[in-house]
Amino acid sequence: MDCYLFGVIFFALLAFVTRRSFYGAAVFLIFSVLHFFLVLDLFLILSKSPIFLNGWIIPINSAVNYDKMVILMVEAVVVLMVAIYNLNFMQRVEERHYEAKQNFYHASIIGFVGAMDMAICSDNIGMMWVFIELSTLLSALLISHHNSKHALEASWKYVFICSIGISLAFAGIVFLSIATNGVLDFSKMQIDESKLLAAKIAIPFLIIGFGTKVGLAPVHNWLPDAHSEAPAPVSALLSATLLNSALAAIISFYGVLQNSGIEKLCNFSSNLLQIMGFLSLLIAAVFILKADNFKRMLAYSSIENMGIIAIALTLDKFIMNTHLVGHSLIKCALFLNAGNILSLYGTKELAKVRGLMKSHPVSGYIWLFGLLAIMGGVPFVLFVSEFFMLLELFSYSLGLTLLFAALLTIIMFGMTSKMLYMLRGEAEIPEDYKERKLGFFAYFPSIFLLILAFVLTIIAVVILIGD
Amino acid sequence: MNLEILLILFIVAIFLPVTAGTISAALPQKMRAKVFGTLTIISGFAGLYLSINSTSLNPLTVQNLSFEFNIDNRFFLGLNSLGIIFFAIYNMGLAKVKRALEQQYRAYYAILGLFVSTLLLIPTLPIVKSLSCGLFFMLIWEIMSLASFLLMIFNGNEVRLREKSLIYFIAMHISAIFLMLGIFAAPYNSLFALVALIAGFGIKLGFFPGHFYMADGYDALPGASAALTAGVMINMGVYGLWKSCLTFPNHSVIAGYILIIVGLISAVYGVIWALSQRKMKKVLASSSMENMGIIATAIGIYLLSSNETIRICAVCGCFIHLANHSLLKALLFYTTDTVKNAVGETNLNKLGGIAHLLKSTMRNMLIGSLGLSAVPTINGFVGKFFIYYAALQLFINKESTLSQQIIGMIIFVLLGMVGALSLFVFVKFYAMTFLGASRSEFTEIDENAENFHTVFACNLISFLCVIFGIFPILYCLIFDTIPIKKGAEILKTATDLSILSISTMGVILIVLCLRKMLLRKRSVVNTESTWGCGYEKFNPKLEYNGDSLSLSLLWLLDKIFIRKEKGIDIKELYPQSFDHDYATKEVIRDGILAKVCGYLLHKLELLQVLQSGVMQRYLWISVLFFVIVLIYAILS
Amino acid sequence: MKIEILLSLLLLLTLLRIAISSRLEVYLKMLSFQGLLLCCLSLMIVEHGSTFTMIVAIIETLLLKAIFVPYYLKKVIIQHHVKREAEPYLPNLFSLLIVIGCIIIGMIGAYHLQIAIKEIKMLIFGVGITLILCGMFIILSRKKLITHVMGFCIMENGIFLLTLGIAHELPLMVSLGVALDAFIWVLLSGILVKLIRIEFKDNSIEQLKDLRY
Amino acid sequence: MINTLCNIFFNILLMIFAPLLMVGVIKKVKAFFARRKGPSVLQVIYDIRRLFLKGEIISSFVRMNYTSAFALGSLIAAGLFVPQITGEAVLNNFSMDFLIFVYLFGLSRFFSAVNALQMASSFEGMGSSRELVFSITGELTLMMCLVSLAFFGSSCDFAGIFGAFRVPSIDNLSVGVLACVILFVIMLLEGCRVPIDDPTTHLELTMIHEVMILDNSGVSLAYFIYSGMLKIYLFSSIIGSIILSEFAHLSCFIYGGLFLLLLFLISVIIGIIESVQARLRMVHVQQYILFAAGLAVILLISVIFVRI
Repeated sequence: MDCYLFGVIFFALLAFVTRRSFYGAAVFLIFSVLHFFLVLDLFLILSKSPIFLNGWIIPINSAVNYDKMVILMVEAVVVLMVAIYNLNFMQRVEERHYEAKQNFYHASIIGFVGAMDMAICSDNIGMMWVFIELSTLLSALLISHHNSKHALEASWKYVFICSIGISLAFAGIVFLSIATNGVLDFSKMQIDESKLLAAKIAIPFLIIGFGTKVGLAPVHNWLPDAHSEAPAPVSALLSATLLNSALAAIISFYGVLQNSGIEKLCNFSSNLLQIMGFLSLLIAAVFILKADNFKRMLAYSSIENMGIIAIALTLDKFIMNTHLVGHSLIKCALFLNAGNILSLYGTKELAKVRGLMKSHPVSGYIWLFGLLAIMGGVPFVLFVSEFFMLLELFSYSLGLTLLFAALLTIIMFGMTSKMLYMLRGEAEIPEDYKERKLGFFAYFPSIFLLILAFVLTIIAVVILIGD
Repeated sequence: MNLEILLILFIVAIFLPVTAGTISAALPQKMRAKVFGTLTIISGFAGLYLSINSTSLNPLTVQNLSFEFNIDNRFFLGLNSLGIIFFAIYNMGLAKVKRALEQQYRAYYAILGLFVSTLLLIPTLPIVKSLSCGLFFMLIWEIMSLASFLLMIFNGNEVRLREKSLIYFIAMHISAIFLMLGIFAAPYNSLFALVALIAGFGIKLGFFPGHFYMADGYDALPGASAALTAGVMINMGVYGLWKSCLTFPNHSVIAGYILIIVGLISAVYGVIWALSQRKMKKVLASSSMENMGIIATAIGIYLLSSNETIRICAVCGCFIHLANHSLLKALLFYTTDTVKNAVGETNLNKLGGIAHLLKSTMRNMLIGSLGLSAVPTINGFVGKFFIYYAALQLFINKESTLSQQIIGMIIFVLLGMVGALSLFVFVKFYAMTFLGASRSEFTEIDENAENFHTVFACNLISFLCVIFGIFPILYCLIFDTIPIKKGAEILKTATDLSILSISTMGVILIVLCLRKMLLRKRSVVNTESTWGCGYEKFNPKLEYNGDSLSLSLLWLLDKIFIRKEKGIDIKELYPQSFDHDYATKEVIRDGILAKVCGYLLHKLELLQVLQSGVMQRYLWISVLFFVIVLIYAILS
Repeated sequence: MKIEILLSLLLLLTLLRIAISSRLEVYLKMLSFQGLLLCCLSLMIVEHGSTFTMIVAIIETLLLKAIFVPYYLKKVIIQHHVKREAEPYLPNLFSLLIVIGCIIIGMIGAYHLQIAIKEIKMLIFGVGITLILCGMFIILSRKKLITHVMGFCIMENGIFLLTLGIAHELPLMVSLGVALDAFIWVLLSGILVKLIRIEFKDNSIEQLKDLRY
Repeated sequence: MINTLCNIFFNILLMIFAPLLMVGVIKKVKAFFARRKGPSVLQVIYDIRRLFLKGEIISSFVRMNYTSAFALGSLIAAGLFVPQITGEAVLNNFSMDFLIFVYLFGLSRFFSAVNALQMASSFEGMGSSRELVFSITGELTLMMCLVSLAFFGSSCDFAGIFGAFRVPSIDNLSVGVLACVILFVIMLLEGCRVPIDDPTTHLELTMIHEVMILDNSGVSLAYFIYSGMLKIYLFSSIIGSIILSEFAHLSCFIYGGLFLLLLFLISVIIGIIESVQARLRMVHVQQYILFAAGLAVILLISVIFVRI
């Protein structure tokens, strides 16, 4: 079990070798099943012996605290669902003429998942940086899978903005190593008072550097392009797991700052996170109203939810975790369903997709309940986290609560109006898409994820009412 | 009744509708209405039974979640279950109606089941007892408003439905935010909590600034579910208002004044708004805004005054008027739905002359209109009578302060005017739908819109209304749950009212027999048409329609109800065709809200320049932000 | 000590040379020369470390930055037979002034940092910061995509210099990872530029503009 | 027991014949002013009797031919609550009976409007629209007047109100005069007499009450005409009870005689107003009623400050 890295490389090469897309998808499915059981096993026996290369990537048990384990679990579930969806996705008509590139696609998707796992689990911030950079590069390949005009432009912007952001983060790591005189492992890191200036400079570098990967406001511009142009399974993976892995870096760094206890550092970092959080809420509110492509609308809602998670990080850990889990599950379901709608209607244009409820009721229902869930609708887990979010914000300051509630209402207004536009009216499907039908596997992942989100609400409510 | 049976009944009442909904969603179309109907009736009767004698179950606590069963909870539970029983009966009849078939899809029943079970659960939930109770209440409350929103989306043929359901959804969201703020602020600052709760429940009840969504919302709800919302869901708003006012006694005077002022404004505005409406359901929605305003004034009087008799009259008036209103409003919504199913038209300007088609619906709608225009013999008058009595006592008795006297007088006078206005509204409502010549040809008229179930439900409700009108004493016996002990005042006024109704009925009967007797020998000739006075042939266009009836009043209130005229400026000398139409602009939604939201969205538009597509500009912005933060980090 | 100063000054010179020229070959030559200088510098500073770290440093700087990356980019340039950087946003004179400004800012920042934190080597840190600033400036001011790639490589060199500047250098695996990522990054962007070249028939930033709302 | 019996007998007897006689007197006074002989006082009774004995012609659109009975029945029921000739109402010590009185008027207005609207003719529609609009401000004024009287008498029924006027004093006089003027204006509005609407004209555009009963004939026409007159009688009985409350302690015969004299006087005043003044334009009617509302506000303020 300790050569997980070699396992990933083996599977990637295996996928690379396969000729037909079905085999590639099958390899990816096997990999995801193994990955799911590995993480499950890890989750059950948290204090197991070190997993990775005898100590270079510091033993798993000490690094993985409660937050990272949650992110890892969510990622495992999402990857499994995406793998199942991928089986069906590869068989679709429009995927035929990308058959040649499928081995690159499957190899890099496996590499991408492996890189993210290692980024989350590694305790050393340097190694975490390396694996995040690796995951960026691999996902750039995935985004440009369809090498249409827009896909290339999106992947170019994605690669460029993220790499610049992450290289700034590396400069931050350099300053951090000055501040903690050389110790770069989260568990053993101690910021000493004498080098306070270095730590203070490291904060903007690191938070804004990794913030670009998380998609927080001023540095979010790559996210809408990348998520809307990538093929459906990739955009689901991107928004559900990649953002979380970058967030793991910020969470652990923020944890180090908090328990270092230096009052100036904590305030500065929490203020910065809150500013970026509220900015991303504002940006999401502005652009959801304007989005005329339903995948971009989902991308902006990812920015919004990442903003909420950033604010929750400064307030209370429990809210952040519930929101993180809820967002990843529901967003993955929505992006997979967006893929379905795209292959049923042939266009991403919001204006051309009408009468979803009449023509394809199953994807219509998933779309309806998914969007209600992502907006914090009742029977889903985001309502609970938003309830407590408002509670914490209210005890923090009334002004912020009202601002938060107002921005959420605007976003809700934008999304419901677009959702209703798509669900109702007469369906005008183009000729060659007329008799399109999608198999069971296309819908099963989204339904399973929404049910999981619903079950989580019941568990969360029972726990909350119990204590 | 020992505890276990009551507990089982409670669980049955809550979970039976949901299971009924899911089962009937699975069944084929014909069976759905019947199965759903029978099961909901059972749960309705279980709720009714619970509301009558479940005092022993009172502090039911599961972990730290508590259900209350004291007097007012049981009253609301009884009212809700009654409304649900009528809905179930009526809905059973819809299976046979052609126009209502396209609403019988699977999801409709699943959502209805959820909606009914929340309606039975909410009356037993405390709101601000503890945080977990607050969370559970908010969860169930949101499910209820979400269910009513979902019912709206699937309604097929409604035009402009998207806009209506969107506004409804946003209004429900804003009220949920107010409620959440109220629940959070309860332990710290009780005045802020009380005001937030009043605002939250106010939007649900349609108090003045929060009423903008109501007319469109109820108009978009399909068929009988509009009756369920207006008849039952609005009571939950009153329940919330009542509970939150009780939990903060030390601010009751301020709350009293707020409720009275807001109640009066929304009563007057609601009834005038009802006059300017054209669709039947919109008229009913704005009239329920008016009645909720009156109930708010009653609660306000109860909170304001310290004198015992005034408090008893006010609270009895409030609860009796609430019961009457939910019965009458449900009756009118069901009859409107029958008219819609029979003729397919609910625009008052296109209806008329269908009395011969729907005989029993006409009779029921007459009783409903009489009731809602608060006329003595039917039960609408009883609740208002008690509220008038409380207001007058507040104005007259010696020890109430000057401000209380003035408030009492203003309430009495304004309620009088509102009474006259609501009479105007319901004369117009009733006459325009049934009487006169039909203003537009109705293509295919569905005979069995008035089948056994629908007519039975309407007859049952109108029978109840007349009985409660003639014997108001029944309220005290059946609804043993009137929250305050029955004072001597109530018994005397109740007997007076029954004498009044009996004497009026008697006199009218005598005059009727006199007419019958006189016309016995004489011939009653039924000629071709009304006396034309100069027109050679009768033409339905000549007839007065709803708008022209209320136009003379709306001219007076030109500033509030701005009218948008269309099709006036004719350019050519001999215009081929010319259609003139006008719509009244609603002062809040089209006026203030439209301006504010327009300004806000315009300001947001300016931010859209950020996403210019050029990568260099993105990098510039992020570098700029990074440098600013860096400088701040170094300097501070 | 003097050699370190000499090498870092040479690095600054390469920057000035890049600012003036508008031909791509000059960019490549300067890039490979910077790689060479970095290799000498790292050898100078890291001499007391274990031999294994020495080998990694040499591989990283000499092999990758000095030889392979410029060679790869030359192949890309020849394929697209684009010789000259078209009209940049800023005339060369202004870009020269801005690069000088970056140098001044870098040095002042390094000086202040050195006062606050004793162990960092002031000069190398300053040159590192300047390299980062100039790399960013080149990306922001040039139109051709390939020049963007080269601008990013200059930023990578700057960051590498920062790691040299601090007293306790990073663990081996991290520096190996950094080198690997920089290399893969260049490869990937080369492939992307080729694909964009096929799709858009022109590789300036103008076409990449229609992903707005 | 005998007292209540004769009370009921006299009240009902008066309710049946007094309105007819009053209108007869009004017609006589108008004829006198126009220097013509005019119809006999009993002519109105003969007209009503003639209508009772005729058959009815009903338009084909009519579905509810019982509306006239409901309209008249509710008015008679309202009459049961008003203290008339014997100083006591048929159903006395009824709490809030003036509110019931007002709302029973509402019930009769409901049915007369419904009766007009079912004829499907533009004239009836016009009349009912005007009737309903004017009734709003009319009811507002009536409510204000009754509330101030209730506050003045600090009780919630007619008996209590008129009890306060027993002891003659300056306050009683001023409040009483103001109340009677307001009630007189409301009577003219409800009964549709001259300043508001001219019963004799046949120009549909200007009529309010008469145009609503344009298509009725026979017994229902008689009922509606009679209900118009009954309204005048009921309001004048209230005015009479206010004025004559000082003489309530006298024996009932003298009180009854004074009451009849007062009825005669009121009908003479109405007749004088009808012959002296022409009908107001339709727009001015609204202002006329609001003038009465202004008076009611003055009454309200004076009553409150008199009591403090």
